Amino acid sequence: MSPKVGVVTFPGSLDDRDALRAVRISGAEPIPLWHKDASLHGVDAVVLPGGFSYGDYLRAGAIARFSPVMTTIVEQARQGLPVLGICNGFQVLCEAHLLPGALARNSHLHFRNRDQRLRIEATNTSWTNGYSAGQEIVIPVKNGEGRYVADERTLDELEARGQIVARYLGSNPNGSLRDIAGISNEAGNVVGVMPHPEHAVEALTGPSTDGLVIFTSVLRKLVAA
Amino acid sequence: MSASQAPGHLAPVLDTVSAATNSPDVEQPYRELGLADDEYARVRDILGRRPTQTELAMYSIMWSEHCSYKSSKVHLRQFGEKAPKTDVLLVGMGENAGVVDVGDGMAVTFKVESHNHPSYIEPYQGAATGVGGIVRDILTMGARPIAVMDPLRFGAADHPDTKRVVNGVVAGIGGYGNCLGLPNIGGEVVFDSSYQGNPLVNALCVGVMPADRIQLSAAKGVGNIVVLLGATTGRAGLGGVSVLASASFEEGAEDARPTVQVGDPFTEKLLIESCLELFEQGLVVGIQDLGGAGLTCATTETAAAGRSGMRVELSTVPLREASMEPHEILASESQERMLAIVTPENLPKVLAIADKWGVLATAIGEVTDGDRLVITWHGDPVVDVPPRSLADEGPVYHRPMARPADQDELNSQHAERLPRPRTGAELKRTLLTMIASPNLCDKSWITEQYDRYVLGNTVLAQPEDAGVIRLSEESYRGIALSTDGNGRYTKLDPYAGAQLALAEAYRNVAVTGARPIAVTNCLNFGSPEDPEVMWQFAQATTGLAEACQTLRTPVTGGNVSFYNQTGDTAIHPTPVIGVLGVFDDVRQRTPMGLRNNGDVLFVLGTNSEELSGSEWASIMHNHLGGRPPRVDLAREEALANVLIAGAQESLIAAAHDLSGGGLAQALVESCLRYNVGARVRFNEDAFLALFAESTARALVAIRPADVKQFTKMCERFGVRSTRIGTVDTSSKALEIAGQFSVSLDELRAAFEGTLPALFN
Amino acid sequence: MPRVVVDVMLKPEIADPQGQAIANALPNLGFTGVSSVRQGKRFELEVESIDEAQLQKLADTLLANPVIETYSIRGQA
Amino acid sequence: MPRVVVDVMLKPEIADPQGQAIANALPNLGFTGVSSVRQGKRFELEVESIDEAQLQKLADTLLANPVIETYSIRGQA
Ligand SMILES: Nc1ncnc2c1ncn2[C@@H]1O[C@H](COP(=O)(O)OP(=O)(O)O)[C@@H](O)[C@H]1O
Ligand SMILES: [Mg+2]
Repeated sequence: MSPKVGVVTFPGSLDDRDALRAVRISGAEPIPLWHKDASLHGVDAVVLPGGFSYGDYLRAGAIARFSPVMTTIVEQARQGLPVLGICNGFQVLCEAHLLPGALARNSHLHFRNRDQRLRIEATNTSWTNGYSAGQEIVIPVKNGEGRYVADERTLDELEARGQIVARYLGSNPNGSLRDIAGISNEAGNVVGVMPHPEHAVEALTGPSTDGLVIFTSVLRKLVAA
Repeated sequence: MSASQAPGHLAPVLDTVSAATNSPDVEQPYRELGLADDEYARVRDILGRRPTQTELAMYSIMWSEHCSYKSSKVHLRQFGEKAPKTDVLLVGMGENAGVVDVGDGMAVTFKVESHNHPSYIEPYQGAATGVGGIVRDILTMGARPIAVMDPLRFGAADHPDTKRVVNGVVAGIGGYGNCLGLPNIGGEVVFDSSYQGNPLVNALCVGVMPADRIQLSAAKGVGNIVVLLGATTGRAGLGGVSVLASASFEEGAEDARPTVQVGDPFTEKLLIESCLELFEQGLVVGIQDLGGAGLTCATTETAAAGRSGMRVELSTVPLREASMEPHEILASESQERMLAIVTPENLPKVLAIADKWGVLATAIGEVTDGDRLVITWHGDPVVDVPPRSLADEGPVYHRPMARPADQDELNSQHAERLPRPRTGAELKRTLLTMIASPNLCDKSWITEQYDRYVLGNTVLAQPEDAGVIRLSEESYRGIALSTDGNGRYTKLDPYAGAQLALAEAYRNVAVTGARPIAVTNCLNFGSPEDPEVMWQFAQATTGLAEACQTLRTPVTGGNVSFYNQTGDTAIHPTPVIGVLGVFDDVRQRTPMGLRNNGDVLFVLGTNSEELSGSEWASIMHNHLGGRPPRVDLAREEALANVLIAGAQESLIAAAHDLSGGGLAQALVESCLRYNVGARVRFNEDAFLALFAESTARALVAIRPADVKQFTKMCERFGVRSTRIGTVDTSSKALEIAGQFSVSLDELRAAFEGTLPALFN
Repeated sequence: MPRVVVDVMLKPEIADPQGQAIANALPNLGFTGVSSVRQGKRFELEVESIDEAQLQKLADTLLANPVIETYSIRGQA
Repeated sequence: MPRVVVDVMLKPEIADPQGQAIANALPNLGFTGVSSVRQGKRFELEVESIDEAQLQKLADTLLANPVIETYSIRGQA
């Protein structure tokens, strides 16, 4: 039986179907999860997808982090459940304090959607173990509040502990500090990325298939475990 | 204005049906509400008494130009009368949007609509709610909305007010569409001073559904329940009917009455998901979105379509402000609302699904026997009308028409007489100036503000010729969409201009390899009360209807926007035409960018000395005159056949249509797409080869091994192919033999710098 | 340096989806007793010297959109 | 019904591009004498009954993100 990867739908989630598709293409079994349901239905890993949960009206991710499903996810993430937050999902993870720092309004104040070059900085996480260290990839970025911010000490710690998972190459699309595109928690099971790997899993619809490795990485991790 | 200045003269208490019967002589402010004397007389005639205040408001809205199409109806009829017979049309004009059969049991619905005037007053919200409105139109048909497009027209790029409008409109379209999770797959951006005080913000939405699950608006089945879904109802967009405000408004509160709507895309997203679940479970008898004219329009149209009666208790409508009066509730244009007709047995399920998504749902009435729409306010009837008199039997005008007095003069000023660049250096300078002009430059400063990836089915989007969407992950069936419109061509010749817009959209779809099958349109014109505008309108609709007949692509729906003018001057007549095409297998799509070294470049079609109305004349000489390029629909069709067959047989490595800016523009765009150079040589006059805008042409790149087969295919379809050069992946330059060579870096700097410099 | 605060709120009759979304979420988050929320903007300006009229104009043209918003200006210690 | 106002501002060390954009635009529009602008949020709550502690928690967990923002709560007539 292939591992089950859950994808949470909050009100206003948009890339949930895309994340489910990416999970399926990677070879895992995709399981839709609903924000009001505290049960994770036995999934082996969870994806918090992109979108505008609750319209992003207060702050991106601010309201979603209070949903019943998040209470369970926070608990289990602390015990090692692999959790990936993409874009809005990353914002939810920061709001839920599973990851340090916060995502603020883009420095140029516009929503920006472009194909972005990234460098994978950490390959020891549950979600990036299939990349080679320093690998350059291209996946779409699309956000209005994607500027990663944290105080200097936190940033230094992230660097020192190898928790910076990916950085923007070329022009920084949102003014993120230290060009940070993604980070992990100390244990490496919780990862947040601003760009969208689920939009780069098929040659027909993506700028590359570089994003697929995120989803096969967790599969590898789960099968090995 | 007497009514608003002296509200006291209106009946101070609730103007019920019985009050109206008993006080036939009360003076009513129908003129302030936009009703003509004879229209008011007709209302009295229909009702056999004077209308109540609420009824008066309803007639004034439903018989307005916007809702009744009273000036355009006689012309729009041609789209039906001249419609080509095709078996793909499942729902034609008349419903909220047309529906076409695309095969594999799927149906597609699409439509373009305008939100021009609100977008000038408050660009962000005007544009945002424009997207919201067209998305609900598509949802109403039973479809899941799957993409949007945004044809835009702004005033002069360097005018001080343009930045405000551009920034607001683009942020509003992105803000709403991105938050709804709909990829933006294309559109247009045109700057012209004729749109200075009247930008055009058109929005297109496309949706897909199982072909056997089309929803219609008819309210049928006596005893069925009328359910209002979505946002609460507020005093938004009351517009004209605010003159009816009674004493409940304090002195001077007039200005405070908002005409501006604030969009709430989050609520719309939930509304979409809940409605789709209702459709999937077969819980809906009829459904209608609330757009212009709000509940007035939704109740009368559903009842009229169902040939039923309806009873609504207005006090059940959830309000934002408790003090709202019946006519305000009925006229409110609060966004993000839908009206569903459901059976009493299904009502609990419907309410439960709405609750699951956090959507407000309220039973506000029921379908009744007979043909009266009766609306009560705390039990008292304030409306008792035959719904069809509002929805279907509005006034119809044959407005006077006159060919513009200066039309001959305009047509005699041929651009072919203007001085042209003579040397290679002059040609190069012309090229660099043109690609940097606001109308021809790179639009990614705008399109990067839109999500193109969400839903994961976008195969092609900006800057490709058409947006292409995969409909099925099993069969790979797909669609392509393009919108086009050229106000300058249409100004020079409205009949030809509308046909040229259709031809360009058709060509853009065909270039990707899709087979064009259906058309939507948004007709943006000046005032219908101006006979010269009316002439333009009549010419354009006839031109479009006849071209659709020839190309066998029926018009499935659309929208008319009149009264677009800056001061007293009408905009250039601007029909925006959207064409839908289908792919049996979307993996066969042809992209626009040059990629492989040594591919052979051909121009398909025939060029001639056609410069009037061109980008060259406009940009280099600020000139508009003469006659637009010749329309040749037979050649367009032949060209499309080559492009479609070529895609299906995988013979075409890249293709890009030729339109504004001519071959020069197409070469630059095709080279810059993947930063690949080309070497080109002309046997004809280089200036005309580069900048003339003859139609029915495309640039294609063919692998050397396929050249023979490809040129044979062109001959078979009767399309002329002229070999003009080769792709050169190492040169990083565009070289025009004997004239000039320009590096891709220089081209890119010119092409990409303009919009950021203007609008950041 | 003196500080000026400009508060900008949507006009009461204009829908405020942001405030509404927060208000709707509160009960689920365990907060009761709040009957409505409206969300606006707060600007803090450090001014060297600016006269009342200029400030008014600034608020009216740049900080607030008078089509849908109202503002109020306050000096602050 | 009593009204409570919660003001939320970005911490001074967090860059505020919105405020910055306004500050940058000022000289071009003829406004001089403003040396800095910061943009934050203002929430107006109508409360039926809510105790101080609840309110504090509401501001601290929902209305503001203390990682990057500060807030202040005020009652209003
Ligand atoms: N407002 C817009 N929104 C989305 N896409 C746009 C917009 N304006 C232009 N585009 C896209 O930019 C590309 C170039 O536009 P244009 O030159 O007008 O194309 P064409 O000449 O082929 O009609 C197309 O892919 C078009 O869809
Ligand atoms: Mg094109």
